[in-house]
Amino acid sequence: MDTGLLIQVILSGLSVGAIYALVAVGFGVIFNATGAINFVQGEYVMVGGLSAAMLYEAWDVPVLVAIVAAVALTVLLGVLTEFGLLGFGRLRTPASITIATIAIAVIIKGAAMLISDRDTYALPSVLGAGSLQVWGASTSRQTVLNLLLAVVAVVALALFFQRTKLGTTLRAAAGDSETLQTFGVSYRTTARWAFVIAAALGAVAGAGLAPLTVMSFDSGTLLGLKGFAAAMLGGLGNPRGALAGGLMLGIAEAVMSGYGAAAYADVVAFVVLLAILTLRPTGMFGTAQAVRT
Amino acid sequence: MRKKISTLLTCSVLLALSACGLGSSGSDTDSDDTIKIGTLFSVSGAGANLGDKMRKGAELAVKQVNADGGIDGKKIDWVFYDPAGDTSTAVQQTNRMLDSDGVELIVGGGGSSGIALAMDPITSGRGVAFIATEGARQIVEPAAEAHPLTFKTTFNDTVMVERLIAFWKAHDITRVAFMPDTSSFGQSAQEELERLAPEAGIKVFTAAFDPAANDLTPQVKRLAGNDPQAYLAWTITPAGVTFLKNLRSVLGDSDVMVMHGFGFVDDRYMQQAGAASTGTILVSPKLPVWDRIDASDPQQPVMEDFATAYAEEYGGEQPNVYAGQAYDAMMVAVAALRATGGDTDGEKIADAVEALGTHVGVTGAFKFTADDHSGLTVDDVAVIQWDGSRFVPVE
Amino acid sequence: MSAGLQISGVSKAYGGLQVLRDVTLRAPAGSITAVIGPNGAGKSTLANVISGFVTQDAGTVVVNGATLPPGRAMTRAARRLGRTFQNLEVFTGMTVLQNVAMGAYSRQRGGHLADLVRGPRSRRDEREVHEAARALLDRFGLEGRADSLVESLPFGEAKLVEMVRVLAMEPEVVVLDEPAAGLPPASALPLAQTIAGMAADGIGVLLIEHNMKLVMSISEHVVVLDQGQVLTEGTPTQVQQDARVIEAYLGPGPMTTEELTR
Amino acid sequence: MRGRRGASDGTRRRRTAWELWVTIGLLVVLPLLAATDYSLHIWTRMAIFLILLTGLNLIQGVAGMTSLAQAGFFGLGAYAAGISAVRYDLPPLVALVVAPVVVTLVALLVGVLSMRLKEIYFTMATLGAGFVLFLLFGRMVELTGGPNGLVGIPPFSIGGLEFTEPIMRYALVAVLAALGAVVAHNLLVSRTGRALRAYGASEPAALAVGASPFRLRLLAFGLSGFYAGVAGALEAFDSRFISPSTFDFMTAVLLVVALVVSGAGRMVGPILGALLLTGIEVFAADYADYEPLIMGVIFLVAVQLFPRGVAGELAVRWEERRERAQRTGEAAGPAETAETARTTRTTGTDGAPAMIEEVGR
Repeated sequence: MDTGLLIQVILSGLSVGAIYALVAVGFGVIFNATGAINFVQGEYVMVGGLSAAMLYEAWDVPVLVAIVAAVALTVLLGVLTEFGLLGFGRLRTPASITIATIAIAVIIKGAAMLISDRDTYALPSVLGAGSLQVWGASTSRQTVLNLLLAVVAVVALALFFQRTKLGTTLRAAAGDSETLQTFGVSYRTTARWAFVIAAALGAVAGAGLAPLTVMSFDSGTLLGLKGFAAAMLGGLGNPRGALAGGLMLGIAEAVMSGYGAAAYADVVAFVVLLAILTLRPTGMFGTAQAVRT
Repeated sequence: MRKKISTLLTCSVLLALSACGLGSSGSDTDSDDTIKIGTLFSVSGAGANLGDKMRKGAELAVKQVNADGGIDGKKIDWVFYDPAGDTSTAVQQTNRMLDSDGVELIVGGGGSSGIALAMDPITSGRGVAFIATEGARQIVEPAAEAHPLTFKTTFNDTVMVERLIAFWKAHDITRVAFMPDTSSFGQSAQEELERLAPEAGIKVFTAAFDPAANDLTPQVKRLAGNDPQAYLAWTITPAGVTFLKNLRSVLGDSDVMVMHGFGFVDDRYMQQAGAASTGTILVSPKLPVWDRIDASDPQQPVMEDFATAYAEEYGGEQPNVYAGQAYDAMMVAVAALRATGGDTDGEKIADAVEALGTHVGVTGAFKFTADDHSGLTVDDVAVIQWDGSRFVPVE
Repeated sequence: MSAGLQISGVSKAYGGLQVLRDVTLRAPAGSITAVIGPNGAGKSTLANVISGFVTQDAGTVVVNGATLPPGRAMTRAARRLGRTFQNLEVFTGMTVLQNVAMGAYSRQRGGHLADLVRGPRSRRDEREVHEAARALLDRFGLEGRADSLVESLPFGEAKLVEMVRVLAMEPEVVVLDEPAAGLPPASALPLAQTIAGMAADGIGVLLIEHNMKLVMSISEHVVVLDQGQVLTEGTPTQVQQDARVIEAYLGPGPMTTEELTR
Repeated sequence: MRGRRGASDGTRRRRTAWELWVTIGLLVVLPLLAATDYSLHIWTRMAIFLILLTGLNLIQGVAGMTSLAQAGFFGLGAYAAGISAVRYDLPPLVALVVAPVVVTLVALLVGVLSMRLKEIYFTMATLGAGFVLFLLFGRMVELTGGPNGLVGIPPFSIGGLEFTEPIMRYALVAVLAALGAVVAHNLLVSRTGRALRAYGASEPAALAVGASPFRLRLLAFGLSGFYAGVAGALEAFDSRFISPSTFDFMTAVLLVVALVVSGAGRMVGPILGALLLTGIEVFAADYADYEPLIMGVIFLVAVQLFPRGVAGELAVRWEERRERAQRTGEAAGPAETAETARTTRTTGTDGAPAMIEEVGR
């Protein structure tokens, strides 16, 4: 067996998986707060990566500044998303919110297409372009940073959910406005915070993804869906599960690319989604009740 | 209140629908002073970038022709729709152009082979000429028997692959790693390459990839196990940038040949891959290196005029191959229309196209015949290289 | 084996919490048996075990001699066991008539695919069910409401619809989970009449109820649950005088009329 | 006595029947309004959407479970019919039968695997199934023609009669769409439809009366697949070319959103949804660059304005007015009624059979 290929497959899986994990965590945060699936999550990644790259490439903004600005912009978009969904007080069920998120995702994507004039934009890594050699395989330095970001995000969120008042409320809420009222917190407030966190996570994922490839208005949608599959794999709403799910999905795809029928690599995510829902719908680390009684 | 809104909405939808059907029963088909040409390119959706370039190419041609006084005094009335990469939308829009908008001739097949293939039966069924700008050879083959009214101004993958094989032979390359994307663009090339390469004694190792993939190192590493002398990617998507970066990362400094198909001939892509793109070899029309080829080439002035006019029209932007193909398609249509004296009858146009002799366009010298509705040959393909700042011809 | 409901040795624990402990009781056909007890005594869990919404850890539920499969709620209708719910459970978005017709669901034998073509059999079946439902509505004075959406009804009437739906099942045993909950005092009398009417029709009624006045006025037999166990049982008079019952409900001290009637 | 009963018994059913007649009426009248080749093409497309949405309405509107697999099933039907005709030379009529059978079987399989999931999880399982199908259309090149699409599908024909004229193509689709609407209507007014609705309203009560949610929902999902299969086969024979792009995630989403906006659970929802989809398609074509933006804004506004759908909102107003008229002078005031509504578990409170509102509960 070719160990070089094996290591390469694992590295590739971790590289892509770190991004999936960040997206998956974002899905979980919104799910916990509203009970809905936020289809805008993938577009946050796109906006984060694309706007950072556009700032850098078209306006010569320094990389780090561009990333910070991109995160800020995406967070603003997160707040706007929350307003677009709940600001009119008419959408009350997770299903209707979920459907409205799709409409917002389409709007954001359509606007990004016009603003970027359909062009692709690249962002260099803050760590430079070099690659790391590991036992006959190689990966970019950005991969290490992305893994680090994913782990830090998950740990920080786990602490946030357990240690802070807002975090406990967010976790306990799980979309139940009655519970929230007993906490003396409004549904809107928790939802807004959830969208701020989710958008920030998405933007970070985008800024981490951009140096690995190039960004366009179309970079987010499929990534969002795969990130969702990762979230389901780990257990929707569980940050540690999202990390594990993301990395495992990344590795599963890489294994398919490296050893199986490479053309079918992108089917893996959705087969995994179907399989996990069938076999263990709460995900591997999930606690939510997914099956009817 | 809300009831009123909903009633209003329902009524307006109904009205709008019946109006679009009623108001345009082929009414403005035959206006004497214009010729209606219809075009579909996907300027939104996954291939939007490409579609936009094609639209610009076609638009430039229309503007130039109309500025020059049109075709025998008739201006081109250009109808454009965006099928967003979806064939069934494209079918609906094609019907709309032909039945409702009074379009007499169609140029441009949506920017993807699937769409052009879907449009062809409709245009053929109405006896309308169709000049496609998409790659798959099934769009026009077999020409005489099945597609008498349909042409395309793109290279057949066969032509490209033949040129590649000749190039590899000249450089003693017998083992090639091939990475097509899973789109129709990649798949068509894969079929051709896997058909023609073995006959030429070249061994091809294939690993496909999803156009939305963000990391191709497993495929590269896997193919590296076969010790190929050249790596060839076939895609039009940004994943090609990832391919270049990953290849450089996995292979280090080894001096294998890194190649891309004509879909990736784009300055921006090359620049965005950074150092990883330097030295990349591509098969392409001559357009990207128009200023580096022999001035005696009849194509040279045509390309120069086009590149200059395009940059002027679109704020300094350099035209890519796709813009060139769309421009050529429109110009072939115009040349044929001039030959028929503005008659848009499908068969007359088809005859005129076949009788054009050599039409020197920006992406090649087209020689359409009754049996060849692609018109381009291996002679029109150039092998070019990205030298780190621009494309240059490879000797 | 006698007709009616027989529960033997039913136990249920959630985690470490023993909610029901070896509960045995009978609700014979044609009479009203009440289950009372303070909050948390396990009354609702008992109703859920009987109707199959909760799977017991041990013990059996027997209707007319047939043991019911534990934890399978949808098998109960075929055994002619019906129930109502503490929180009103009606089919919103459907008319009162349709709500009641749903009660006859398990008595309709036509195949689902036959419904797609609405053959003569399917139509006849539907007509019979609707006629029966209509007759029931007439009987309970709801005929004017037949085509109203159920959620547009006043609460008391909606509760009655739920009860009529259960009757449309042609049940032999009925479990009523807090039927008086949320009703204004004025509705207590018609409710009592309705429940008494069920028993008079030969149905075995198990009445789980907080309202002491209601329980004491119509029950023939009262079972007192406390902390998951049967504390005592007997006629309403016996139970009312039992010191343990008074203690379980109120702690030491005399029971006031006010407490009893709530 | 008898007469009064008959009259009021019919009210509800007649109201649903009225919605059915609107659907069939529009199918007949629309081509008369505008019978150019192009408008017939548009109406044909509308009728195909109608079949898709009628099927989707059974699982999403009536059973209250949002399915994102409808586009994938649509594609499976189209490919099953196309492949039968192109690769196996089966007569189109046979292909038209094969397609829905294949799709129904696949839908039943997916349903068996996912039917016990809670709504939102079920929706995501259907998303997975739809996406896997979509990707397979593009990857199984030998069979499907891959991303380039499947060429050479013959026109529909019975015996020697070829359906090539636009009016005949429309007639074929319209007749099947009308038939589909009738079957859906039958289901809705029968005990099966009643039980499916009941599940959306109160799961415990439905269980208590003995309705099997698993079997009923599986039936609804299988039927939605059957409708998608018919629609797919018709699409294949109408376009005579199919490629994966038609059956992508966006199509799945559009179908769901169109149904929600127009009125999930109502008989008249699918036809409104189909008109909306074709209307937007025709309207947006004139604004190439802004099409996605326009689409998104329209849907967001529509979802916010009509969370119960246009038909749902209309029905609510209608019921309220009727109730008010009926209730005048009666003892029970509206306040108490509202109280009832709050106590019941619906979130849609004021009277719509707003299945979609209940989905997440």
